[in-house]
Amino acid sequence: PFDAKIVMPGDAPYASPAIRAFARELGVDIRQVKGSGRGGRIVREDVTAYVKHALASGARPVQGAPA
Amino acid sequence: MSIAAKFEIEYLQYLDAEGKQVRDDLPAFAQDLDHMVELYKLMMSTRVFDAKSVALQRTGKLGTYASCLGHEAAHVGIGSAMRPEDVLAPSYREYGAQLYRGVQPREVYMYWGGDERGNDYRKEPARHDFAWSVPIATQCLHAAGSALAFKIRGEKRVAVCTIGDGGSSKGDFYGAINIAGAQNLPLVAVIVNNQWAISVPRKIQSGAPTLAQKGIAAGLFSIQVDGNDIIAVRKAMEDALERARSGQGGSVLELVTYRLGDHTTADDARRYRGEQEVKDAWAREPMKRLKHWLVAKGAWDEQKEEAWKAECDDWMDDEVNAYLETKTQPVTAMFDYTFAELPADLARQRDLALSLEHKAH
Amino acid sequence: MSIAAKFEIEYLQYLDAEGKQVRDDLPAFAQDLDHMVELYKLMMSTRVFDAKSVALQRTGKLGTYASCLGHEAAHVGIGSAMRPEDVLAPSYREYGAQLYRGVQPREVYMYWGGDERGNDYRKEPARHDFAWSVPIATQCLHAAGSALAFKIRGEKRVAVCTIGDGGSSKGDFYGAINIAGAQNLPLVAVIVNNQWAISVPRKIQSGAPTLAQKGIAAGLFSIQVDGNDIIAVRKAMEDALERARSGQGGSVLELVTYRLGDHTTADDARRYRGEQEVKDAWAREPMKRLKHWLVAKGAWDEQKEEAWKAECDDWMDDEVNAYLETKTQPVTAMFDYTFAELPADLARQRDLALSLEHKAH
Amino acid sequence: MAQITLIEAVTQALAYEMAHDDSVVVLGEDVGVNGGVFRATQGLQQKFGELRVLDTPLDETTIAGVTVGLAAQGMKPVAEAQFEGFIYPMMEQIACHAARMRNRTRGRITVPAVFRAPWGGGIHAPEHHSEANEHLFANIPGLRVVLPSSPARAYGLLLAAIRDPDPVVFFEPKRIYRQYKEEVPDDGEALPLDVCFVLRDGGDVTLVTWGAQVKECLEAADALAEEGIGAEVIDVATLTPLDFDTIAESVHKTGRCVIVHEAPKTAGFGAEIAARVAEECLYDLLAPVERVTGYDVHTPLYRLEMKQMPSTARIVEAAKRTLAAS
Amino acid sequence: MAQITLIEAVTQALAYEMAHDDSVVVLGEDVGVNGGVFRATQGLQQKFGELRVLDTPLDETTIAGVTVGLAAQGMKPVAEAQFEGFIYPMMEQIACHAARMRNRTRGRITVPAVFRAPWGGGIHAPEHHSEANEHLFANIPGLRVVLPSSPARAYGLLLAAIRDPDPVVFFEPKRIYRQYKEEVPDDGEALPLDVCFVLRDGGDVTLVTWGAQVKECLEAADALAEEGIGAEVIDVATLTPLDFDTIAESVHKTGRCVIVHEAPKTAGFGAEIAARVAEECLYDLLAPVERVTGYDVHTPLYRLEMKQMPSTARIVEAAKRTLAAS
Ligand SMILES: Cc1ncc(C[n+]2csc(CCOP(=O)(O)OP(=O)(O)O)c2C)c(N)n1
Ligand SMILES: Cc1ncc(C[n+]2csc(CCOP(=O)(O)OP(=O)(O)O)c2C)c(N)n1
Ligand SMILES: [Mg+2]
Ligand SMILES: [Mg+2]
Ligand SMILES: [Mg+2]
Repeated sequence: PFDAKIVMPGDAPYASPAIRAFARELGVDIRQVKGSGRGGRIVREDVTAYVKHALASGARPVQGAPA
Repeated sequence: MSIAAKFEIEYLQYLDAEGKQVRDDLPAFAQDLDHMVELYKLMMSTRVFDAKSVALQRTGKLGTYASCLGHEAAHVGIGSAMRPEDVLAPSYREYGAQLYRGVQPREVYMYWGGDERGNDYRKEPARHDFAWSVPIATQCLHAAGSALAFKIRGEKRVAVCTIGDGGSSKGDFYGAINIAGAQNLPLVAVIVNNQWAISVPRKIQSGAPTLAQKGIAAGLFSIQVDGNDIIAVRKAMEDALERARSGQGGSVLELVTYRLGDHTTADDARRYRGEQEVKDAWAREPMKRLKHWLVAKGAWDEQKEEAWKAECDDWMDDEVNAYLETKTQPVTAMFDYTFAELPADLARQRDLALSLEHKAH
Repeated sequence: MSIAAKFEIEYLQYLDAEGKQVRDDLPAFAQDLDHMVELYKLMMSTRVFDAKSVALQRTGKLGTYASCLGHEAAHVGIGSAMRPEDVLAPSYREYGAQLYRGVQPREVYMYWGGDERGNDYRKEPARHDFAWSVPIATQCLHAAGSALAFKIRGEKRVAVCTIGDGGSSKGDFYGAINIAGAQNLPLVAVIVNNQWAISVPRKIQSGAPTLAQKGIAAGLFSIQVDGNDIIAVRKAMEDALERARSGQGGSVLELVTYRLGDHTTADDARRYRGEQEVKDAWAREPMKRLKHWLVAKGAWDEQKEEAWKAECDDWMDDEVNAYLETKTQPVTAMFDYTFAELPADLARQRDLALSLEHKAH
Repeated sequence: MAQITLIEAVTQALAYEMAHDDSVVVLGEDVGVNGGVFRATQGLQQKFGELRVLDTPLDETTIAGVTVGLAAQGMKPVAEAQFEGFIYPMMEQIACHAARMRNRTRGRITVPAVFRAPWGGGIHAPEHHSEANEHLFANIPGLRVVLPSSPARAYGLLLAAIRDPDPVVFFEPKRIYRQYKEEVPDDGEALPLDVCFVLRDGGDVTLVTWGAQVKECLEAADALAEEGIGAEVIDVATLTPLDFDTIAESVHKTGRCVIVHEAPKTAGFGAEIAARVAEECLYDLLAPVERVTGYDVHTPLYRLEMKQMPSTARIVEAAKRTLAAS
Repeated sequence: MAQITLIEAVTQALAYEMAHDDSVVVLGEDVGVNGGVFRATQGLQQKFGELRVLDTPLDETTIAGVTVGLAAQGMKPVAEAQFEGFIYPMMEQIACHAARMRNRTRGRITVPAVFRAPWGGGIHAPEHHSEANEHLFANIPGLRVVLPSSPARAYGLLLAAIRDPDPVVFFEPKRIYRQYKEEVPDDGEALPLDVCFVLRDGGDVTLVTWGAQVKECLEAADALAEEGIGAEVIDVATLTPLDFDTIAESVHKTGRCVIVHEAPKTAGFGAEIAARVAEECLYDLLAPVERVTGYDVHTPLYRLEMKQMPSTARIVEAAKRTLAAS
């Protein structure tokens, strides 16, 4: 049976698939990441910065263990 | 007026529509009555085979089928004149020639029954002949290429292609006879003029009074033959094969016959041709005249006819059974003959197809 | 022996290699000496034009060019026999016919000079003729299709195609004459047999003793003509055009001539043919014989010859200048004739190309 | 107003345009008395005469070249290749002349011709009668490739193709020639040749297809809907010049793209659409593009024919894969 | 060991194989005394006789069909189309017979033939002498399409093509026929027909190309290196069956893919590679795939010919765009 959570239309974050995959690996909800690239695109550094910032602030960026 | 070149197209006939012999100079093979009976028998088995195919199609056991009704003299004449080492490149309805060369009815059924294994003729010499060729006239060039191979290797073999009146309009036919003329190839190109290309009649297929004269364009020996007279067909074929074999070059034969049936079982000829024309053609059909002639010579009678028909029926029943018992190929068969070795990508697709099969079962 | 069909191919010649008249029955046009002088003059301007083209190529001002040296009688004979309303579908070297119909030398230069505008003939009747056709023999079918359009619309016009000895081997040529025969189309198919197809000699192009006889395959009127004798060419063309125009069907003409030059400026014929053959061919070339004949009739002399040559030179100088002054098309030209209206995607590509141009400048 | 099949819509369009434009002529093998082997030209010769509905000799090269010649003389020829498998001998005339004449002559000569052919597999026909080879024409500049998938689109697009001033290769999915009927008013209204048709809206995944596979895609969309997945179905129909904008818009919305076609996968036209997605919609993509296509093998004879084609089940699975991926 | 050009490498491979295998024959227009219009078959007729090096009548359909016939009889014919622009009349024989005979007959008859043709633009030739139409053959199952870009690859791949038991379409980029020389030992060593060639390593962007454009890609890689960008250059060379693994590995490493080819963009073979990337390497991608190709127009006559082709500058720009994107 099919049970994937469907990402809603329009939710697609402005990031390349590789960056989204990278974020997924780190357990980052990429929708929380702010993009610094051209036109607000999320780049790798944004994801790592987000993780660093989250760890530093003691928050838990990780939603769950990476699959 | 200065004349650069002159040509004549001979018309060859031994037996008229009634089976009356119109020439005295019977060729040697025709003086051998046993042999003529053999030819008659094969013509009849071809006809029985053909009727069986149509019946199989009508009962949903065969796909579209192209009948050879009325072409028995032409086809058996071609097949019986060839030597085993020669090569035949047929189009799609020359069963009479093919059965002579070892194609089995079950193979014909498999082919029209949607199974490629029908093209994998098991018996020699058919096994080294070409398979049925659907793209019209393309097979003529395969024959020309084969003839070129024989010339290059110095083999005394001849390549024979058959082509319809319609097909003789296609560039491939012209290309084949042209290179045969230019390179003096052992090619015999046989136009089986059955008056129709599906619904297109002979007269709007070409403005030439004979189709034989197409050979003149290539500088080939060209002759028109009564294609319902097996003696004439066989004789013209023997001569052409002998010329080719002995290095005297290629020939174009026009065999004038008639397609008594529909183009294929998917066709309905009543849409485009009159009943009278077909009736008239039945009066000229090839079996009757040969039978009359053989009966007059005391070589054949009704009893033999009935006995042989029964034998044919039995044979075809066996063949039909063999066909019906053959299991459909596995899904992998569509991958396995694409290349000599399966490329990596294709192997993955094959696996996918196989997994879908397993799911389905 | 029963004969189904008989054929003869006539060979037509009025002037022999020396310009001696070999027949008394001069056609009407040839009795008009002023007209014959006109034809001679066009043959000469064609030759001057051709030499100029080769010179342009040799000095890097033209790309590859296909010379017509030696074909002047054939080409001018074709062009001058046609009516304005007829249509010409040439291959690539029939300048003599095209100049007669209004193609300008500058257009020829532009075409071989790498500019499509050379195909946009500005003057009638050339403007409704086909452009040069590089894919061998394909133009024969364009002529057949044009002839069919004329038949459908009931127009008394004729389509003329030219084709080489080599090209007459290609299926398209056969297809064109075949449908012309089958549908009684007003088509005149002219085989310009100059003995060579690049390096392939006539004798291995076809096993037929004449190329004219290819017309027999299609049931067309067929004739072989001395292609270096403009009277014969013009006469055969007039007759063929008249037959076609009056509904009597198509014709195949073989004009026997010789390619005195290389195949194109990219070719070196010394690689594959002997000097003696070319020398012999020069003895039969088309200008000399017509000149001798005109001089003998008192219609031409050396003074006129020199004067006309000078005029031709001037003409060609003007044409060359016009050509050299023409600016290369903008980069957008490669997009603008792809469709009647530029599709959106292509418009974006056009913008890209344009922006790259601006960057480069 | 009658309900008609796709093949009847073809006939209706031909008859309409022949009645309204004298320059339209039909030519091919068996198109006359016989009305074509599929009856696409049924009744036309009786109505418009032998001059305008011409049975040609059996040579596709001849048909194509004569078509170019007719068009160059201002006619609007509609030529038929009896099956898509017999279109190869037309390629030189289509690629080197029909598609190029305008460009070659700077617009002096044009070729407003249509080359029709029944297309694709699935009717249990013999060899060479069941191919999908539309991509052969898709890389030829100056040519339109059209492939309708319903009676109404067949009617409207064929009218447009005939009227278009440039050459059109018009493939007709023979598997659905008689699959169903719909009302197609014989009003002479053409459809545009430069837009894709969005046949069904959906927000989760975009199914891009054409020809007979439209049916399987719509079925797949139904099946997906039952599981709560919204599939948008786009019928490309006018393959080239391609209207990619409609596809891009959909992928922007759904983030997922499944391309479905009957032809073999490698270098099929689906590749072009996937490529455009990878170039222009990358940031929209939530999952890898999927192609559900014929395998890279020759169409088998009829016993295995349907196994070579994309099935509804394969499409559903692929769509679900795209959903599972993101 | 001599330094030879690409065209000389073709001749060398033909001569080697003809000397070692009696069944190899060469046929085409002007391949005999003249040695081919580009001299690819120079000297072969003198060496191997008129039977094995045959000047055919001028009909490409004839050449292709006779080639199928020869191959079916156990010969290994190498047929020449004089230019890629004249290959169209060969398509029916290649698609319907050469590529299918093995499948049709369940392996009873095979067609171990090579169809050679000079390919592509850039030599200031007339119309139809300067096309890039390799994609025409890329969707045909059972066929290999090969397109070498150096003397050594021309030699090794042509030997492999002749020896391969299946038909091969072998395109030779005529623009670089005589561009440079390199040492090519005449040792009869064939190259594999199922791998791409990585010509240059680089970690930032993958340039995928074939044919004459390999040169521009290598130049672009040089230019990029000067700016500190590492470009990996892959010469696909054996287009089909495609070795995508090599490309995938590179894109996995670089995350960026620029595909470069001379043919028009739409439905060119680049589309297939982009499609595979979108299907199989999506999560590697840091930037949209780029295609730098010929425009969707007919190759212009020679004045504008080079403007239609991908230039080094266009490639460099595209590569930089992929870097800027991520
Ligand atoms: C290239 C090609 N075009 C069209 C067809 C469809 N077709 C099959 S048989 C046929 C008519 C053939 O007529 P003819 O050559 O006279 O042979 P016959 O069937 O009468 O034996 C046609 C048009 C085909 N098989 N191949
Ligand atoms: C279809 C095609 N094949 C090959 C060529 C290359 N080619 C150009 S001219 C030529 C020889 C033509 O010879 P012929 O028909 O005798 O005409 P000629 O050049 O002698 O006037 C060849 C092979 C071509 N242009 N088109
Ligand atoms: Mg027939
Ligand atoms: Mg010539
Ligand atoms: Mg139109």
